[in-house]
Amino acid sequence: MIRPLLSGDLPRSRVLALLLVVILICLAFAPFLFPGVRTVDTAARICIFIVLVASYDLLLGYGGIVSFAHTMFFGMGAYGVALTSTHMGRGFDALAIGSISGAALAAVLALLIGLFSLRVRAIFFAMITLAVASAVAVLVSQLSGLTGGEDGLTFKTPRELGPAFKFGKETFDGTLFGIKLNGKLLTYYLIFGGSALLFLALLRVVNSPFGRVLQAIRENDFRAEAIGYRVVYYRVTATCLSAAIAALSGSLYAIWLRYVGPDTTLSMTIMIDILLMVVIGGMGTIYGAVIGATLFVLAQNYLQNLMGVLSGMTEGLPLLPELLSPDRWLLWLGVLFILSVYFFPSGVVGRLRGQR
Amino acid sequence: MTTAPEHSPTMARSSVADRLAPYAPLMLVPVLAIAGLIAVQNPASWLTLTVSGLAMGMMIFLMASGLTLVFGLMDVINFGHGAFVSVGAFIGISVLLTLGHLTNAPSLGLNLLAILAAVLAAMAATAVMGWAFERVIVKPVYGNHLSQILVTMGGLIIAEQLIIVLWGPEEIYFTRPEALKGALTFGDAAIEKYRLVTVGVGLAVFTAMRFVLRRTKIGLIVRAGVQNGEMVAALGYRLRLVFIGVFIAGSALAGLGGVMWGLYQEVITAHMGNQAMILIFIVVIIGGLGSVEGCFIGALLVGLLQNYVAFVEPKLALVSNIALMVAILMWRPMGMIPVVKAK
Amino acid sequence: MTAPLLTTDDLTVRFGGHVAVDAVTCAFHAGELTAIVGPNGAGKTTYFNLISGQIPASAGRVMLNGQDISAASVSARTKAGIGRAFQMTNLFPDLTVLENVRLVVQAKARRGFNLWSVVTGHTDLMDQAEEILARVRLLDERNQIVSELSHGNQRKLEVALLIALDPLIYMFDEPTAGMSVDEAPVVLDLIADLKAQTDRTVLLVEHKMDVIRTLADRIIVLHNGALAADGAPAEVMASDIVQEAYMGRGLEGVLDHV
Amino acid sequence: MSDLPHTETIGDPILRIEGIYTNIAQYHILQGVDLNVPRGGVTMLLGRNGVGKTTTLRSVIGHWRAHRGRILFDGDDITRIPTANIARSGLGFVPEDMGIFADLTVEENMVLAAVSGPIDPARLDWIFQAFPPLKTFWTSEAGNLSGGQKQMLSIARAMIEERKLYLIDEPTKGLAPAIISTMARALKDLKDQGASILMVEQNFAVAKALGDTANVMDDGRVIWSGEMAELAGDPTLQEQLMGLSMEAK
Amino acid sequence: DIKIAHVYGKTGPFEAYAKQSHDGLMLGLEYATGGTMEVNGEKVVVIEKDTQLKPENGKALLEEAYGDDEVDLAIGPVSSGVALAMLPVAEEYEKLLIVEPAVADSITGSNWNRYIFRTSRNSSQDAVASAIALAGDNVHIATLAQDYAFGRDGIAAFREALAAQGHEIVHEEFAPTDTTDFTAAGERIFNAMKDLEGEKKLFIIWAGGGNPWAKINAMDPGRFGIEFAGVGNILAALKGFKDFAGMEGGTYYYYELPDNPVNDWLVKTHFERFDSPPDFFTAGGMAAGIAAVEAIRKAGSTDTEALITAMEGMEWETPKGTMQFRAEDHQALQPMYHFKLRVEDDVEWAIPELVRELSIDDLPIPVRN
Ligand SMILES: Nc1ncnc2c1ncn2[C@@H]1O[C@H](COP(=O)(O)OP(=O)(O)OP(=O)(O)O)[C@@H](O)[C@H]1O
Ligand SMILES: Nc1ncnc2c1ncn2[C@@H]1O[C@H](COP(=O)(O)OP(=O)(O)OP(=O)(O)O)[C@@H](O)[C@H]1O
Ligand SMILES: [Mg+2]
Ligand SMILES: [Mg+2]
Repeated sequence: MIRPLLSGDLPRSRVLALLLVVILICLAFAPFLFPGVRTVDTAARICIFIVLVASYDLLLGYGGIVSFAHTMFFGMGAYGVALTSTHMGRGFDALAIGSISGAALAAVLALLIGLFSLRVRAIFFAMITLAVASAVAVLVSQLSGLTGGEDGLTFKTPRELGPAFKFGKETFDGTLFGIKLNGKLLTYYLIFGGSALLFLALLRVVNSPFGRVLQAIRENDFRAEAIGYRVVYYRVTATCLSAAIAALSGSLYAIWLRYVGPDTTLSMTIMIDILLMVVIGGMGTIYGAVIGATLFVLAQNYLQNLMGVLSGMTEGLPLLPELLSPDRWLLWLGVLFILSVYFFPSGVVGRLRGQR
Repeated sequence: MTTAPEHSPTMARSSVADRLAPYAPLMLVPVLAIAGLIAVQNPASWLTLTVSGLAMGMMIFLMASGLTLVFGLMDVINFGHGAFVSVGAFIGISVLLTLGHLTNAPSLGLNLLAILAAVLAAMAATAVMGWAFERVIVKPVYGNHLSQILVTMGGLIIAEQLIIVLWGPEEIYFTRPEALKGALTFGDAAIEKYRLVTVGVGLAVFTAMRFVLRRTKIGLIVRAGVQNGEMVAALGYRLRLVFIGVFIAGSALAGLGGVMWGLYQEVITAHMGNQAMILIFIVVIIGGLGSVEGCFIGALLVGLLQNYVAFVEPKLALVSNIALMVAILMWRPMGMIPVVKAK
Repeated sequence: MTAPLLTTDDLTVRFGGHVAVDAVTCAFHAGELTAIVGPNGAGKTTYFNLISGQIPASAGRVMLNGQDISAASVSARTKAGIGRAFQMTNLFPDLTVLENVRLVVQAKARRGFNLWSVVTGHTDLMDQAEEILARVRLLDERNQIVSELSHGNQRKLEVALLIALDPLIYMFDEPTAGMSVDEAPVVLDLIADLKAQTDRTVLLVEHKMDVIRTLADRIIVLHNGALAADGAPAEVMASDIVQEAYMGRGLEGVLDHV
Repeated sequence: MSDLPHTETIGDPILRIEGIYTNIAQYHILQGVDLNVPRGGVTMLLGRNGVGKTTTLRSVIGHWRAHRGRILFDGDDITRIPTANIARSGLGFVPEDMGIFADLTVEENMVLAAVSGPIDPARLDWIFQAFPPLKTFWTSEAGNLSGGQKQMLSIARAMIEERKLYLIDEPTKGLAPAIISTMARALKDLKDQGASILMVEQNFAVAKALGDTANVMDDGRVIWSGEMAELAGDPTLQEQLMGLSMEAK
Repeated sequence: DIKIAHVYGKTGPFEAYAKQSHDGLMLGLEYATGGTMEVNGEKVVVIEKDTQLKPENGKALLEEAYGDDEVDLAIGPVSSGVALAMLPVAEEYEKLLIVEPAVADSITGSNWNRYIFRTSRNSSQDAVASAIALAGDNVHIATLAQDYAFGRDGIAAFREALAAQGHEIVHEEFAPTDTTDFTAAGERIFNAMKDLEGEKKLFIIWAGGGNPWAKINAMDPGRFGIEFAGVGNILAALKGFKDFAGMEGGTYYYYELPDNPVNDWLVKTHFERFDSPPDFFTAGGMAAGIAAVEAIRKAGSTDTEALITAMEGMEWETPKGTMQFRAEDHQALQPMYHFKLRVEDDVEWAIPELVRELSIDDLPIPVRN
């Protein structure tokens, strides 16, 4: 039963399997295991970023294509939902239309960029995507009338997804294991379910003949062409696919935040974060996305608290508290990046699967 | 001693176009300048824009020159480059601020002396930092672009944070040495004094780099080493040493660029270097990876175009660099003067 | 005589001023093995590149079964039936030996664009791949990573990929270079078998005289990019051009034994 | 046939490999290779595909490291010193994959090969005579050379400066007969200059013609060594050592 | 206990502002509670939360503050983008958010909801103050600002304020936010102004790096008789203005400008504790702190509705003198200062000298919600 679900691509490492199961359980029952707005918010973000990173890994890890436009597609999905929700008014139809049109647009744009630049060298594509992405970012900040510019858009999702909406009153008087059954809970499971589906879909794609061809192209596109695979078509398809999925994850993000803005969805920093998550988790394995995203998001959200504790303990010592003060959390994030390469040169998954 | 059979591959004369091709990029600068004159019309403004554009180009070149070596030749994607620029700026400016008596004196000589001191200090510091960076951060990830991005990002963040720890989070504002304030004016045209300095420095660095790379085997060793390090070693070269050396040089250049940039901005922040990175990458790419000449021309083009566009149609200034890059890559996907075949 | 399977008309390519292949007009018939000889740099590999489309021709046409394929992409030509093995071993280094072959079989079966089925489900492809590995005696190495193979074995895999592709036009570029005396025959026998298939034609670039003597039905000589001789092995080998430009007449030395 | 003059092997061998074991990743590739290269001689290293010939050469130059045993070059132990130093102590290396710097021009490749200073024009002419195409394509990208031309370049790079010992891995693969003989000449010239050569060769005729002494390997060991002539003269020995007799094909 | 959450961008580019803001807040609470840190006999506890300048974090953290930590009201953040993302949360949880020091007009404008109060100035207030400070007959004013919502709104407000006094802008220049080379902008402005008669002023609104003043000044605008004008700036920035003696404009705060006991205490205490003068955001933070305490006192409880009624129209003392929450949009109306820069060698920065204080009544700040 599990095998087909995972498209026959098993973790191939006991530790990895264990990690994945733990993460799965934590995410699946987050609202009950760690009640609290912040924790659930973190869990939701992890779900979304897993998909986003996985979709990028399809491009980078499997296709060997470096793109800097992934946040752009992410943003298209997010803004899609935001715009429909603001203009069509709150409602599931708005969400659906927003997501779908966002994904469609992303795919089309990816198609154009791909056909235009994927024939040429890899770095050319990378640069073009960089160009388009920053152009779009500029556009978004310019069209502030439509997009809210730098300030972004705040919008309302259907009432059923808001904290105000309570349910299950009669059956178990509105609470389950002491957790209020409200719209926020529903939203979380919408996010979780959506992410899970998208993730499994990606897992299937990379284990399909298509996925293997992508790998081959990454290894040696010249020879791939010579044995009869039209490299451009495969690359373009991969690009569109990952763009569409990125857009969908963007939609989920927007639904969760009920807010979109350039810094949240389009910024170069997020692009870099995605890269880092891919590398930390391990390229060329969709499971890497799970590990990478989880670690990274957790670090971003809780490293500071951890350091707060540490600096508290090192009170009095010279310099240390200064360096450990929560305001210096970035410093240690940097250190983590470097250590992660030292200890996991081929990503956590690569390491666990016993490659160099 | 016997010789091989005669060997005479058929040679046709190559077309004129083929033989002119190498010089095309050089022509772009004057061409752009003339196009600028046509667009700007008012000659005084044109002169101002052109000179300052060239100077801006020089500053960009100074910051990018280090990256052509590290990214272009050594094929190391160094997101940390910006950190060297920032550190250079902070060290340099701090030195400058301590040399108040030299900088406040309205004597060009003394001011330049002060700047020289600042530059040397900055370059020394960034050189050392570069050495450490190479040993600790870059060494394990040669040949692996993504890990490079990861670790150099880490390095960048750490460096920026340390700057904040040492100098505090505030932006540091200051004013340039006395003799370098203001501008020389010809009629309505004004040419800032400081920009003239940057032109001088830029040209000096450019010629120096060209000389070293042409006269020594270093450039060759590095390029060969990137393709096949084993073979380079088997020929008898200590590749490690060369790489460290080049990386240090690149870092020191970034430091130099940092000081010049800081002096231009008259305000320095820990993030200033990183904010310039996209521009720097663009210049290195359109120049053609690893080509000092290309990087130089590319920088000048960027500097000029920015000014012309911003003058003629400010809205377009937002995307002028990007557009330039796309245009050039469409013309020459390898960049203007490719030295290394980017993978 | 039957219509040729493959013809090249005035096929030419210039690199800058250098004419690497110079108006080569030649026809190749089914069931025939043509050896292509010539000094290093004569243009043999480039000629192959022009036929299989890796390099666009500066002039001339390539016709397959009477259709002009000069404009077609590499992959299109491959699908049309032009297959080649490379002189510089050119494989998927980080994949296993089996996966390398499987990819070719999959391409042949046109299943590449199948996004939704799990690869391991396509057992028939696996079986074909293994069968081919058995033929080139690489079955034991099937799970090794290609970059870990010895040079000779990589050469064998190179050949295996072409066999797996099973094209109309087989183009071998020095298939036995670097193969030891006990391995070479395996490959040579495979090539000999191909001759038997009457609807295929084989182009073979080789520098080893003995190989050519035993296999070739016909020899064409390229010299400085141009077609210098074409005919039955015996007479071509005897011709002056071959003796001087290729064997290097007047050089006493090791050749007579090669 | 070996009418080529045999230089007597004088004194102690220039290269002495004493029971080296080399692992690559988890595989045990070399399992006790013993091998001597006499001074001023051409020593052949023969054997089936995948028996460890290349690995042996790579262990000498230091690309792989032997974890047991010693390698003595001209008297000193080079088992653990850095590749660059090994090379500078007088080794020329022609790798199996030719190790061409594809992005560099032929000229740049040669310039790099001349480690100890500018190229000696006389020696360059001598090389051009053996490998004329190098002259023709002096300024073009090495990556664009033909297979054989690459091979020539690779050999030429090793020969551009005098070395005590040349390690050459399958130099004749892809070379046209005419070039093979000029190369053979060039190698003999080297020999006459007093250099020694350790050469892996699959082309038995070439081996026979050039080799003074021969070593045959089989899975990770040298299983036979002696005079080349002896091996060449004895089909049954070839049969048992290398699976197939030359004369058969 | 009374729990107050301070949600702001502690880390990231605005770290410096953030620190000021927090110090100010704590000083404000201390001052307003007479050092007891108690209101109505209840202890005041401040919980810090770092948005890292990310809007999504701002949202999540505010939710956490209201939902998990159950704070009574929240204060912050530094950046407008973050603030705008946070506004709806307040409405959702029906709890107060006192915005400080984010400046975007729309916070108390189009995106406002009744749970939002703002103690910091909005960008119109800057603009209007400057307009009043600069306007005059036979004064020609050109503007330079960043080409995005913030810049354009600022200039728009400035334009209106000028128009209100029957003057207009002779040339409006907008440059990309990340501009580093201002030669082109400078040239365009010079060309537009050089042939005009009378006083010529260049009014610059610029947030963040780039430092256009220095760069255009290097082009020697003096030759066309063009002088600089602009909104005030923080101390760090004023260090860069030592070449700008005589520059005029309207500013939000400089520790020597206001004259009232609160400010005296602030300056004194700040020198004691941090031996440096207080700055923009210290003053702002303090104003917010005092406002919170006063409101709770006045309402007698921390019940949101009670607080709102208490605060609407509330007047309270701050380092900038008396402020007043305007009932319509909960924007704190406050005095601004018309300054002129003076340079002294022994002072690291250029000193804004008081020309005149612009009282609340002098400043017609439009209501935009
Ligand atoms: N892409 C290219 N650019 C420039 N010159 C090229 C290119 N490809 C091949 N050449 C030149 O064309 C000539 C023919 O090369 P080719 O590889 O066809 O020779 P070949 O007959 O295969 O020789 P060999 O037997 O050594 O493989 C060579 O001189 C080579 O330098
Ligand atoms: N990088 C590697 N990783 C793992 N195994 C390797 C690697 N390189 C070679 N081997 C293995 O080591 C053995 C010896 O390889 P080597 O290249 O030395 O053989 P060889 O004698 O040179 O063969 P050939 O005549 O084909 O070149 C082979 O079985 C090969 O599979
Ligand atoms: Mg060839
Ligand atoms: Mg070998």
